[in-house]
Amino acid sequence: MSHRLINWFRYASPQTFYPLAGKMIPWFWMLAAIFGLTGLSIGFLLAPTDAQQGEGYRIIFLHVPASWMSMFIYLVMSFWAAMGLAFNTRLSGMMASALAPTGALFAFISLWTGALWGKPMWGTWWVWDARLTSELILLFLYIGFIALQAAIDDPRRADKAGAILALVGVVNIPIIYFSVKWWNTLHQGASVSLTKSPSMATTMLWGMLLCALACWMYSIAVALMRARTIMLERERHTDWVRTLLAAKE
Amino acid sequence: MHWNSLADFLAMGDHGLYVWGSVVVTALLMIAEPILVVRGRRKLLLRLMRQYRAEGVDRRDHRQPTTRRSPA
Amino acid sequence: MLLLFRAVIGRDLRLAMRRQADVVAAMFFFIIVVSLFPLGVGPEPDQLRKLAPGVLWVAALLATMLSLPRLFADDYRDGTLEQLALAPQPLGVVVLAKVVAHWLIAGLPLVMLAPVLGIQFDLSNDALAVLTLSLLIGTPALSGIGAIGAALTLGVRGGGVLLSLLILPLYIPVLIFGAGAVDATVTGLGPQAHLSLLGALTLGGVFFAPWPTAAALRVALE
Amino acid sequence: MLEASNLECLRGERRLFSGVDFRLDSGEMLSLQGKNGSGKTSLLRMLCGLTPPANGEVRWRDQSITTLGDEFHRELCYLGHHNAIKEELTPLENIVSSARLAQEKLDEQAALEALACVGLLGREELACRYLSQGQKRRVALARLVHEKRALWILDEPYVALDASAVELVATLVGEHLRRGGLAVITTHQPVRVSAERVRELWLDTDDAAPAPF
Repeated sequence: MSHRLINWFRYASPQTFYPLAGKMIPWFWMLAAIFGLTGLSIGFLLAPTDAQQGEGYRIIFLHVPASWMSMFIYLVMSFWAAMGLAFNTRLSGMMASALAPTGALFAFISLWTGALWGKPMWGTWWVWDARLTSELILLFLYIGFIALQAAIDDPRRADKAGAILALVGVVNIPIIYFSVKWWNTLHQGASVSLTKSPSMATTMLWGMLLCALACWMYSIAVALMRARTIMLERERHTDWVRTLLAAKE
Repeated sequence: MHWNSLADFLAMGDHGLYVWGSVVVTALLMIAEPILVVRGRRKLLLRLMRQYRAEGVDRRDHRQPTTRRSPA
Repeated sequence: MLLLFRAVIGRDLRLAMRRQADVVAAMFFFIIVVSLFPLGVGPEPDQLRKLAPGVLWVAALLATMLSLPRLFADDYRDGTLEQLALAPQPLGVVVLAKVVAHWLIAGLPLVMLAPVLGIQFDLSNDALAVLTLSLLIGTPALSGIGAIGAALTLGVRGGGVLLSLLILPLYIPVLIFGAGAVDATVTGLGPQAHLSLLGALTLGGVFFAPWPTAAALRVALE
Repeated sequence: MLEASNLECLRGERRLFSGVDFRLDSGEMLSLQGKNGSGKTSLLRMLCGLTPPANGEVRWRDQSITTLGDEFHRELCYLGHHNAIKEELTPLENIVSSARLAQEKLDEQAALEALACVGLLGREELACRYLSQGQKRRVALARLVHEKRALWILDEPYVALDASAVELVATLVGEHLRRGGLAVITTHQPVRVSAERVRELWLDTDDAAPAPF
């Protein structure tokens, strides 16, 4: 009996998850669009000029949500990785690999917008600010994860190796962040921080929160789409994928 | 509404290049990613369907010798 | 358990002695990389003194990377790793012993070379001492953390390059505190804070890294 | 003693075998047969606990080997495709160091006796690099002489061996079984083990399996 239960857990999950995800994706897209449009209109049309930074600060409506997402996605990825190692479920590995590229994308957006924000504010494209540096390292960690999984042919081994790497990374991120921060304060003193504008108007805050929600919905939608593709590829020898595709033809 | 004119809005108080540079790149990336995912999915579906069809042919080929052999 | 620990270290050291070319090559790599910097940036002593800690530490990271791919690869190829995984004790202990052996073979020579190379950069005696001490404390962490990457990339295409991609970001704290200690001595702040943080990293790295490494080895053996 | 129930092995996308059941008691040998790629080595690695089965369980003395862990490994002698010997070391050093790694007590005298038994006396001080394939295999086989373990899992033990060495392995396995040991062996050659109870297990890929009617 217990065998049956485990079988169900391990084998039926993708099969039930696939159509469910398919139904959920349009809703997440819709929510992403609604939140994104309202957030951006508040940020770019309604929010007042910042006293110190002028109009350039509006980049934070992109930069801050992207940075948040890049870090949050890494945590979620590690959560799935840990689940996969602990319970040996097939879905977890797929979710972790589905999330990584989106996380890397947000890390890149965060760096790009950070550089474009830094040029007018600090007069230089790149500063070795603790946040930007950690974000860069986070991007390296994402790339490492993706590269490791791409280099291993057997999907089960790729999942497990990726999971170990993700967990090692998640332990290391705080250490890296604090060491970079320490290094930074020793070398150039406290720098202007992007997120700590002294007087953050409520409209700005709302705009930012809505944008962050939009990024959230976007990430879920894209990750689900990618997970569905990975599922089909990995389960291509199973009957449910065969019947599913036969119905499509 | 915060802005007086469209030109004002586009200029972003002399920071237009940076603000719009951020917006355009972010938008492009966030549009490109789902498109790439969808394209990857289509490619995979086509590949799988072709593979299943090929296997179907294969299977029929395989079955003949085994049925011939089994009564023996 | 201690017996096994000593057996693994003894065996790895003996193998390294029979294969000295590898050890020597990594040491020369270290020397050459460090010696190239003055040629690249110019011979002004002030500038060199400023660069020295960073250059020596980065070169030490790279020299460690050079020897890491072979940490488990030989044992994996000739079947010894299977036997180690089947030996009646936790694989983590074996990994810890191999990490110690790797440090003795690849880390310790760097530590001993560092003061000589530091002279090329016109470092004061204090700075030389702290540089050597920081390498002595910090290089075990490099072997420990590196072992994770070596295990993850075992038998994987493009393993060597992938290994650097995975491990170098994780080396950043060690680099910061290691080079920072020397820097702090040069600028007159004491190196104690840096060195104790470096020591904490090494303890953490050497004693926690063997478990994910062992897990990764088991995955590679499946 | 050794029991496998409903084992299934997946390699990449392929199912190598499924539903493998057997039970092996003290003094019995399992001869594993099957063509190339049928999963013989995978099954052996599963029995050792190196590869977790996709399904099913391996039990030793009525307990799952995953819960037994090191207790099981203490009774296991696995000889894989690779000899697990170091080219740089001499046969004697190899035997002594691999015994230490396996936590076996072995003094030099016993090691020399084991080497004599596999016919390598006189070469114990020569680096293994200079030995032939068959001689290297003999170095690996020395473990069978000095290790006293209940379960032998041997993957193609006869590869690269000459007639006298094949005879030697057959004798060693025979003695092992008479002492009440267990052995699981794969080989393409016919086994000439003089044991009373040899069981055979055929591994076949799915398409070659006899139809269920």
